[in-house]
Amino acid sequence: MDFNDSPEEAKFRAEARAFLEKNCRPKASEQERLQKSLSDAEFLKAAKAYQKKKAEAGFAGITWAKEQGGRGLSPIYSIIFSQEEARFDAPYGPFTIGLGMCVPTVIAFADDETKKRYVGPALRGEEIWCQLFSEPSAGSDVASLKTRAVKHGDDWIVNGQKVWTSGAHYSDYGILLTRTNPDAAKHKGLTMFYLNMKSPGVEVRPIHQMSGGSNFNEVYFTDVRIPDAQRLGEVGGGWGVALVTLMNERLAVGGSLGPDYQEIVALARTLPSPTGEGALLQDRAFRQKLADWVVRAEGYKLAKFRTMTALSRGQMPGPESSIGKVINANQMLDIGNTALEAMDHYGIIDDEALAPMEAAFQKGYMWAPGLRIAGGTDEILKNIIAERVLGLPQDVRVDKDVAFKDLPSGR
Amino acid sequence: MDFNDSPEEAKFRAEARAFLEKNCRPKASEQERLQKSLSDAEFLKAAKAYQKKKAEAGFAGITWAKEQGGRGLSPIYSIIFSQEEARFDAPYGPFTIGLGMCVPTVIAFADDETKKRYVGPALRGEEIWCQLFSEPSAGSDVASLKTRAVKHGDDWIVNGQKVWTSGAHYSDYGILLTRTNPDAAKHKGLTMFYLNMKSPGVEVRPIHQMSGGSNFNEVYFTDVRIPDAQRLGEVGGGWGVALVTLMNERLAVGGSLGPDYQEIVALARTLPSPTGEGALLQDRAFRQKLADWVVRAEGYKLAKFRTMTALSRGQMPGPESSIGKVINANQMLDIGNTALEAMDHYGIIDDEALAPMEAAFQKGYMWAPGLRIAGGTDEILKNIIAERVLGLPQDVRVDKDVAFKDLPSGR
Amino acid sequence: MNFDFSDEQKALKDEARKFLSEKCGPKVVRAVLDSPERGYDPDLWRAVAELGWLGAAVPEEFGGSGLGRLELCVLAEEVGRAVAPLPFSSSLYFFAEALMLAGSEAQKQTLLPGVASGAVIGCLATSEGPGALNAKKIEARFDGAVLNGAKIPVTDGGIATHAVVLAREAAGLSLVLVALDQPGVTRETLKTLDPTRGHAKLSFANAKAERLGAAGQGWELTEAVLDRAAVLLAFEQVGGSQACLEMATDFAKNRYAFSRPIGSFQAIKHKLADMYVAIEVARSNAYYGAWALSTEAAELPFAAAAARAAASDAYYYCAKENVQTHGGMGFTWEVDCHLFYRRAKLLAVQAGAPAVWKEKLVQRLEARNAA
Amino acid sequence: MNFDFSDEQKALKDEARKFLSEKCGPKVVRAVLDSPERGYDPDLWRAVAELGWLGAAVPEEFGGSGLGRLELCVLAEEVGRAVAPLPFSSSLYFFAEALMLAGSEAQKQTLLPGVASGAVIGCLATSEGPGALNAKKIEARFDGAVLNGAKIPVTDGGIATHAVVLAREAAGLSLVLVALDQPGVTRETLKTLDPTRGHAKLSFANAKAERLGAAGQGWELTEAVLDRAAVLLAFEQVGGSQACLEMATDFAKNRYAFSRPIGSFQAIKHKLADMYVAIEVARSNAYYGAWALSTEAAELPFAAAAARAAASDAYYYCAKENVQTHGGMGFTWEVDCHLFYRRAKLLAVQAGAPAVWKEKLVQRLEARNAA
Repeated sequence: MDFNDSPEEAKFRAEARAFLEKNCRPKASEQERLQKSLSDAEFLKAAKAYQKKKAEAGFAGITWAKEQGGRGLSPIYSIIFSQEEARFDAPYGPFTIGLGMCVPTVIAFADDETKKRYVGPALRGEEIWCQLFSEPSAGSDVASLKTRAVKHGDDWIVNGQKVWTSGAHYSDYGILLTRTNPDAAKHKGLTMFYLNMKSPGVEVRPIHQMSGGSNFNEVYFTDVRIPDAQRLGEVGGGWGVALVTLMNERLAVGGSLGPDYQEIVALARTLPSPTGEGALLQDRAFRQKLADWVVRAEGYKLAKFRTMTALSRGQMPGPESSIGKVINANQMLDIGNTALEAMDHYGIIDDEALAPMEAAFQKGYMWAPGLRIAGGTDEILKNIIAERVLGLPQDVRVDKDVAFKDLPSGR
Repeated sequence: MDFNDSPEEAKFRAEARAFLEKNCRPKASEQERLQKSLSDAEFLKAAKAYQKKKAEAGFAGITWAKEQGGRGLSPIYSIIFSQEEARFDAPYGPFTIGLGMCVPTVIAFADDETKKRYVGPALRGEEIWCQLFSEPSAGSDVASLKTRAVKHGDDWIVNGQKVWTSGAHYSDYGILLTRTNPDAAKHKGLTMFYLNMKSPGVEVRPIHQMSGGSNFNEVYFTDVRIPDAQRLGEVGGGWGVALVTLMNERLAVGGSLGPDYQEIVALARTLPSPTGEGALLQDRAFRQKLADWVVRAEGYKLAKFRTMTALSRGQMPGPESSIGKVINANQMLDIGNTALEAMDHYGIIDDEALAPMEAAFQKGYMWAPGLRIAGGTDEILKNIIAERVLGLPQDVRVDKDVAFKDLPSGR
Repeated sequence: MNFDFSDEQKALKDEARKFLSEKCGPKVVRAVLDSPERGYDPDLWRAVAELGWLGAAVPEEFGGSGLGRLELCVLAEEVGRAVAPLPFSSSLYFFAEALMLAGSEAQKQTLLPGVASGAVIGCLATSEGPGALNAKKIEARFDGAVLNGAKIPVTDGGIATHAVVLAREAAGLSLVLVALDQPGVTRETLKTLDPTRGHAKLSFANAKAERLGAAGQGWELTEAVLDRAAVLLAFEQVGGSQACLEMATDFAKNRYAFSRPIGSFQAIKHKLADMYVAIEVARSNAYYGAWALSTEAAELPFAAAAARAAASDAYYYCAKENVQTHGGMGFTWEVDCHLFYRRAKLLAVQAGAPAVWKEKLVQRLEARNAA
Repeated sequence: MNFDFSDEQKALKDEARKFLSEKCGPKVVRAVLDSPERGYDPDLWRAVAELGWLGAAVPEEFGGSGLGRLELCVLAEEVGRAVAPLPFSSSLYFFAEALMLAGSEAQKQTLLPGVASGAVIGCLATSEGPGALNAKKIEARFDGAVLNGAKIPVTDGGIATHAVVLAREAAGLSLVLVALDQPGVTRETLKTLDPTRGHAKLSFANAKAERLGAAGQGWELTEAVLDRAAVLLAFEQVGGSQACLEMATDFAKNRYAFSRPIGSFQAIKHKLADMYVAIEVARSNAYYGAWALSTEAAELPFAAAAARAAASDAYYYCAKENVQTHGGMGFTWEVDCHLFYRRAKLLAVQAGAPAVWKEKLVQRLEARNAA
């Protein structure tokens, strides 16, 4: 056992690091604030320029086939690049969904001409893609979506609403899952398209989150025309297409996105204990909780190393990294909540200038509930572990072999 | 607000206490060990004598109608008697199920002649009753029971097996739920009987629990003849009869039956803390857990006071005491486990002479898992709270309107 | 056994709920949420004053209705359920209780009638920085006439007319009474997790002040006030928890996934059942606190700590799982889940965080066992 | 990245599983459970000795196969999965590790070949009463030649041929080596929660003994031995946890309630998913411990504490919820759930309870952060 790269991996990592040092600023909270201070337009411009360099240097589409402009390498190499990229202040955000989920779906289902037209520009960051699946009444149960597409000559007319679309406001194209046959069973009446987000009738509105910010959008479709040529997969075959897209999502999520145990250790050195005797870090009750956080955070990090090992050995990775999101979202909430309560009355202050560590824990407290929901709720993820990993039987399904229009849909 | 009895209640409590002081030994662990040391036969003899005195003094069937030999008082009075009885070393155990569940069912469904024959002797402790519902493949889902009763002339011939029957080995009579029509839907093919436990073909075997002891029995039925006159309710109406019996069960369970927070406080004074600094009781991590135990134990005790208040006011009590079993079983397990771990390696010793507090925590550790299951698992009790208290919809039922014999039954 | 509120008290509770559901719906709460500088809703404040709520626990001789603490408890539960944008707790549980506990006849005569009428809005100012309140670390100074120092955060400090301040003087810690509309006092509004309740930093530069209670008794008095407030806060927390459970239950019955109400899935059922259990534990402990508070029983310190610990944990659990039950919608600004999620945290940390009260509970258990 | 066992090590694991499923089924375990005085299964012990398991981590020069610690880890996982009634941990993780860590050339030459052949069964004797091990409280005394005092409990103390004992002498605490078949040693069998592993109280009256390692180094050596044992015990605990999950999953697929497999109910699904998460966290931390142990890495103390804390919690959770998943049947003597439930507690408390290891983990985190 060791944590070393193979010679090839080490060589690749060195190349990646060289590229990043040349093209990115080092990560630093000061830099990040500067970054934040960029206008959306400026940030997007910088991001596109960065993505272009990545493509030129062969660090975009690392696992994609060469004929798609990729590098045809095993997934371990894109993980290595991401590890290195994470150590820099690299603006890769706007492309993760498009290149991670949407374009691979286009590659899998579109004809060569379409691929020639779209894959290159996406890879070079010239065009950004978003994913249009979820709806207000179709969250955990995406297949119950209602956005209607009706055939009209060689076009389809789309009406409906999507939600939780990241980057819709700056995306050029999107892949869109629609219902084309309400008389068919739920999963059988769906069809997938791609469309130009600037098409007439497409309206993007930001979602105001409970945490204050707006990282997602609602997208409204009013008589939007989509040529049948922009269909991905068969009419009524949309669910199969969507599964290909969603398969990639599960890999994407799971990283810890807020303060973790090292941050609260730093805080606990500066806060008094609840008894007033010594620092919080010396409080035995805190220390026992801390130990549990350490064990889970390290456990998840190490589980990812096990996954990487399988990939590095050219083997099929186990399901161990599926534990990530269930652990991280709840741990971030627990740590944020514990930190707030340790600050006592002062913990209610949500001001970067006044609250310890730039109010990172207050932000975590307000953001973590979203993490428990985004990309599959805790409950859905546990169902997935139980059914796909442990092989337990599905829950009773009442929506099989019933025409969608006849299914109860509630509120 | 106060915790006082009404004048009538106070008078009754005084009478009860006077009776108990005259007829029972005070509770004391020494006495209890003495009690334990009685042979089953001696204990049963003492218990029957005690029950006879209770009946003569009017403290048996306190809530039962006068014509049944009861006293026709509100439930608050039987709670008051139980409170007082709990302060003594009173051998009421063998009668709780019979008088609490079985005989009330007989009273509700049998003809006057039958009642005249059985109610009095049961009330006076001359005859003991047990309840025969659960089966190896019918636990949480009692209605899926398989014990078969086939009509034969004026008799029914019963074959099958029951489990988890308390007191079957010393019971004189039992109420027995059987399947009389496998072609009917699950809940519609059941019929209830009462029978003499000494009938030919009835065999009682003790169940060996994982905790070592045997508090329950298996009961086997081989061609047992039961006259149709001993049927309770209609043929096929057994489920309705059983619900009347089970309604009473929910009230019975819920009391804490093992070491609670005061016991572990006593232990924690004598044990060192995990750091070796001072006593466990001074360990902040322990103290925070202790606070949670105190809050839950007091909360449940006080919830029962709220229930008593409603009864005392002649009102319908709320569902608040339904929280009892979910809280108590898990708390007993958590306290037992915490105590064992605090003893460190020594905690594995399960010897009354060597382990602290006569190994009460070791016993709790082995017994609590049973409490989480007996009288409704945690999962079933939470379903009941969700459906009956909060009014959430039932889970999907696949066993409605299907002939029982056609239902899948698995292992 | 008479361990419940009386029919009259329950009737008062029903009236309060009816009134608040009409006059203090989400629109009213969000009006303050969206313009935090307001700090509270003055019209609603006047209205509850007219209903006599503010004087419920104030003796008639001081302009109150003299109803009593149990009545204040049932009102507190409804105020909590409505997430009311009012300085109700600051003015009544903290300020008025401190006055009634330690105030001189003159101080009570001067201020309690105003509290009851709503003209006086009081608050308690103890915290000076991050971490549990610590007698050793209080730096605000009182010289017998004027107060110097700063308190942060002070809930409702931006709108209060008066504050009871924990400060140090020669004799040790004392409580002092300060009128806030004077040159020696500056207020900075604070950005907090619960903008539906105003918060400020109060700075005192030779601010005129007078002692409340005996010199050097400030810490003991603060503890006694916090015990009383803890019981009343617990009722607000139980009310908020109950509202979360009802909101989640209603949603679970009507929201469908996989063509079934999500409330028919055990994961949601058991989540809501766990909320119910937590609430009943908290409610029962709160009732015990109410009994102890209303009878001035020796059990008050123990009962208050138990009520507070149970209610803080219950509200946090119910608020976060209410968001979770609502899924993506629950994470949006438009859905009301976050109003409770924000208030739950304010109520958990003001007057001492759960860990502090759990430690107090164990100390008081030890004292009780020793007695 | 090469953070997993090699194909050879995985093959050894498969062989071990196959062997134990044949030779160490429930019947074998229950044979010891039902007659605890036996303490272990001698035939099985001889068999695993012949397979070379006992010498896996013993250098060839001392009669071992010299395979290494990683091989011992995979064997430990299978021994744990099988709830094997063997003094495997006592003789290898504690006794042999102590010898290899602190033993003189002569001591190793004398005893390690016997350990590898199974002729020597060693154990570690530290505890003298209830509560976490405490250097200040050790009363067993060693005068350079003979040992006096008592140790309780000693896992496998009834069947061991030798013990490493923590005792006090002039220079402070030392580890001493004692042959147990001598007049100065008396053994009393103890009734414990896990009768599938023998336990005894060992009393020493002028028992002949010799020092293991330097005088006064006993506490430091014990800590070092416990760190090594912690990693190996973690693998036993992971194996036991995994067996509980598989047992519960199999039951949940085949047991019906309400005419559905109980595994189709979310309450059971999520319970089993939680077991899976706990196990993967424990397994990943155990692997890290294995790496640190096999490479003598400086991270060993941190990794051992993390592995131990994760594995103890995971096994307890999996063992108790396996009983719960089985319902009433799970509470019967005949069903095997309680074999794991009992073993889980033994493995959690021997060599230090979870709270002790969590405190160690935080101390070692602080040390790592300071470095």
